[in-house]
Amino acid sequence: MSADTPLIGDHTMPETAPLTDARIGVVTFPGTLDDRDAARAVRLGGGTPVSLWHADDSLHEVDAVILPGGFSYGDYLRAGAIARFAPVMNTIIVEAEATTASPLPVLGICNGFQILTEAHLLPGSMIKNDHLKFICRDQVLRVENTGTAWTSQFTQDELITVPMKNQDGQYVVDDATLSTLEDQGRVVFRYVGESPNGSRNDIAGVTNERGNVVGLMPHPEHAVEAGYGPNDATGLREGTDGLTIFTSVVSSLTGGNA
Amino acid sequence: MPTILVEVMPKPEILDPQGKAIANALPHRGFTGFSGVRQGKRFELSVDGEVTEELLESARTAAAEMLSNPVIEDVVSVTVAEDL
Amino acid sequence: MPTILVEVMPKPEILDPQGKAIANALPHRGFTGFSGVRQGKRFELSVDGEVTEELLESARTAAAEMLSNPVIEDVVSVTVAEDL
Amino acid sequence: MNDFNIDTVTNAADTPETELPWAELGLKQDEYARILEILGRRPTAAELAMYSVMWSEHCSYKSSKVHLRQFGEKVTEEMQKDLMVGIGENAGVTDLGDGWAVTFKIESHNHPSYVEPYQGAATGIGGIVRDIISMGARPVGVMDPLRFGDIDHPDTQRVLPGVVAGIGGYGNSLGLPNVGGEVVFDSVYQQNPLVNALAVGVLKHEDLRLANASGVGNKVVLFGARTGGDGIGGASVLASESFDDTKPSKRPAVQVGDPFAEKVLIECCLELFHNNLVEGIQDLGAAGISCATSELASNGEGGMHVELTNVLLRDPSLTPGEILMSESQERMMAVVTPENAANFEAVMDKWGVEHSWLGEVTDTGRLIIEWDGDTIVDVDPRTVAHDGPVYDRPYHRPEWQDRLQTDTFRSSAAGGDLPASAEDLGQAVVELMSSPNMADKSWVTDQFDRFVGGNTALSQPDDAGVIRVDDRTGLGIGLATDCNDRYAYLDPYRGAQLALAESYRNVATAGAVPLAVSDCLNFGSPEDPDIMWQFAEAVRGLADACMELGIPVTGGNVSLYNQTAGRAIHPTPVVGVLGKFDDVSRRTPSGFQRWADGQAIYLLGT
Ligand SMILES: Nc1ncnc2c1ncn2[C@@H]1O[C@H](COP(=O)(O)OP(=O)(O)O)[C@@H](O)[C@H]1O
Repeated sequence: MSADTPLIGDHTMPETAPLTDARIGVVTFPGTLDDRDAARAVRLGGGTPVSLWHADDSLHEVDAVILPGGFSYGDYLRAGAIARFAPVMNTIIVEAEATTASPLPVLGICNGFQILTEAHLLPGSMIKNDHLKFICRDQVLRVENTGTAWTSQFTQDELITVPMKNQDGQYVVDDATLSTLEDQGRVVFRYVGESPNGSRNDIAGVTNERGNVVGLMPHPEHAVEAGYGPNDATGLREGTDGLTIFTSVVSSLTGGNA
Repeated sequence: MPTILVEVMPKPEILDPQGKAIANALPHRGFTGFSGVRQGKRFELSVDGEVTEELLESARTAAAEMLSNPVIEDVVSVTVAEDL
Repeated sequence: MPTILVEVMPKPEILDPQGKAIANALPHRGFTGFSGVRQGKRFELSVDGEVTEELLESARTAAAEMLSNPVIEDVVSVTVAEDL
Repeated sequence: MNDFNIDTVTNAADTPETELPWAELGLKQDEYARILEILGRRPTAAELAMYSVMWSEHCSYKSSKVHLRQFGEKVTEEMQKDLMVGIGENAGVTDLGDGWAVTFKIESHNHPSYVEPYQGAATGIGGIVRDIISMGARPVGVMDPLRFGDIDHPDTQRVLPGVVAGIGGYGNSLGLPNVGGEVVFDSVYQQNPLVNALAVGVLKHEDLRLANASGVGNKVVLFGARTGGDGIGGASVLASESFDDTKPSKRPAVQVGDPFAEKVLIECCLELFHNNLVEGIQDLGAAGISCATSELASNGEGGMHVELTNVLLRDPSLTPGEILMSESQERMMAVVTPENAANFEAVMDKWGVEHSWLGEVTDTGRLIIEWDGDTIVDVDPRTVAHDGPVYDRPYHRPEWQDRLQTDTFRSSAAGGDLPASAEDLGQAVVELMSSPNMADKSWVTDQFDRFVGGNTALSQPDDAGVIRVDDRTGLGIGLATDCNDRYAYLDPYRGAQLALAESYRNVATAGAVPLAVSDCLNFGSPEDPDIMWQFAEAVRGLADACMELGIPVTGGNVSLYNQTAGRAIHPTPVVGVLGKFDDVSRRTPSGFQRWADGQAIYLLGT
């Protein structure tokens, strides 16, 4: 399988006709790294990636938004702290919190998750890994909530393997919120096996109350193409478990017809 | 040039992995007598003119909204230091 | 519990990318009036008993040798705060 | 504006008797005499600053040049058929086919990493990545061949964590997958760790950019980070341009990297290339503006006129000479046509990158630098950039070389007691496998992002890194770096060849066709004839082997003076080989795969 995401030049507008009417925005902040990867994953998942620029407050009528990984503004103050104030975030916050029947689905991956917590769209926060190091490894996760737009095609408690790579990945949250998250089934992904970073209750990803905003630390967009993903049971770098995130949202947006 | 100092610390109930690592390392280097360490941040905001009450208020707001994350951190102090 | 505060800042002549990023971001949020920002560290060393001169000296040494990187940072102050 | 006295060209002509601190700036007596001869007067303080940094070993390759020429001479036409840009530019460029090209290079940041491990290693990555950008390429990967003292030596324990964190901290923040490297421990590297960094980038043929200032009337622009006092600590004699007072100057001994600024610089440069907005471009590394202006000018129309007060400063107390020498990171210099200036500024604004217009390209054959209207530099840029001193330093085979070669393990006491039983052999294997040099390196490599970009087909623990270049076709590259310093110590000629052979094999066994070589030659002091012999032999060996294998050296780096208190490192010619895949999905991993149950095993070769 191949996807058309050139390394050079303008990847912002797809050259091909949209595959579906699922238009998914991928935001680029200064310092964002995984925007091309996320756009590729959207395309492989059957959607149409639309590049969104941090300084532009318009979402260009996308149906969902991904805040990809990276080190926005160097993560210098705190991971995601400065990006959270970008003009595009103001609009995303409004749309994600809209009281309409279907508020904007938003996925934050790694730095994107950190931005969502800084923006208070998701509870808790991320601090340095307990071992204080950057860690890059294949990570097994359990999908514990299949009710979100981003996880609808997983089966409950499915185990998936995706890469994880971060320095500030330790999820912290106060006791009361933690019980709420657990009670309401809002832990979407949980680390399986030895904790990679000391996160409370091994939480790898959570959702908001309405289930439209999801954040997770590991990188599903790096597990969408055989040959370039994590190792899994089928072979070296063959893992494509992350793809289901992207097919899920496309399917949700197109009424299950993708 | 006057400077406004903003000091931010991790909330007491939040884990502080950096502070913990330092606390563990201190005795190995012969520094005993400290029962715990916490690591926070210190910001120096330099001001070209005079530090008006308005500017100080603006620094307080910046400290609360941007320089700290209220979920995990407390702003310990916002003060003026004339002599830096 | 008495606490020894150690404050560390990047040396003035050294590039401070963190401070720079913050300084650039502040005006976008309407925080004007600050001509520069530098970001340093603040450590709280807690002491179980009394802060003896000896312990303070030990804190000073730890500040110089462990809590700061003398190549790029200065220890700005080592003080006792009784009331934290 | 400043409290130093400006030493103008007029002033220099009027005050020939003024003593200049040329020795403190590292110039030799005869080198200084040569500068006087070139200029026909004493240099100004600013000119002295430029010559001293540009004629340093690091920038001028004065001790190594006579040997490195072999890389350009021992070549066949066949070897050069894919070569688009050879040695001499910031990095060599090789055709990959399909309109794609690839550029790669290794550099050392050894000493800075010893002084301040984190920042030294970080800025090492930053520097090599800017070399790649300046060719018009998108950086797509890094590698890091590292060498440290004994694993349990305090020096190693101080240096290693910082170096590894620095490489990760900078490279990870740039979004460049780390696809390989080396971690070697040997006591010879105590106090002289080797931190080499390789970067690779890809470009479309039409995006190729060179470091030359062509087009009279085109504008010269400096962009990226502001200029600070970085890297001129040793040259603080320049703090007063008149050299007549002893004003203490606060100049940082080390540089701090800003990976965020560099990431933005990458994207911003790619947008400039894509929109065809720059005529020539040069990164600022060692020797900063001195290097960029003199190289751009001498590679182009031959002249440039610059107003130095236009440089945006981080530290307003810098003197003109210091500004010219500053090694502040994350800066680039470009040549832009007047018609493109507005569009250029729009790209800068979009990415939030600061820039300042410094001057323009002329055809005078002179590099003229002014300070607030007064001329402080008036030189032929070639004399600064290209006509530096060249030394054919004496060298001879060390008298101890024979003894070294006959001192074999078998002739030692331990050598008489070789493991004989199956049990002893088993024990020996375990011992070998658990030695730090053989053991699993994931404790290092797990601190590096190998996934970013989504194009990494192989990285650790494989023998070569493999990166896809084109999503549509699977066109890609394989890369490896290798060197066994102990072989090189025993026989530098063969050792360098073995380094190449190993790297070549690693790329070939991954399934790529080897195309090009980049090397990082780490040695002791060239002023020691024994060491100079090691260097000469290693270069000769590498050049001969490249001929034999039919692949050219497209660039590299020389790091000399890796010695402390008379104790030199082993000669360490690190060799990187780059190969091409028509389709990276055909890559072959190394080692027996747990998924390959039931496959047959063959042993090839002798
Ligand atoms: N400093 C490093 N940075 C990145 N990768 C490294 C580094 N050191 C070793 N590696 C990678 O780890 C793997 C194992 O290294 P090593 O044990 O040296 O292998 P070998 O002995 O087969 O060359 C290789 O894929 C190598 O590229």
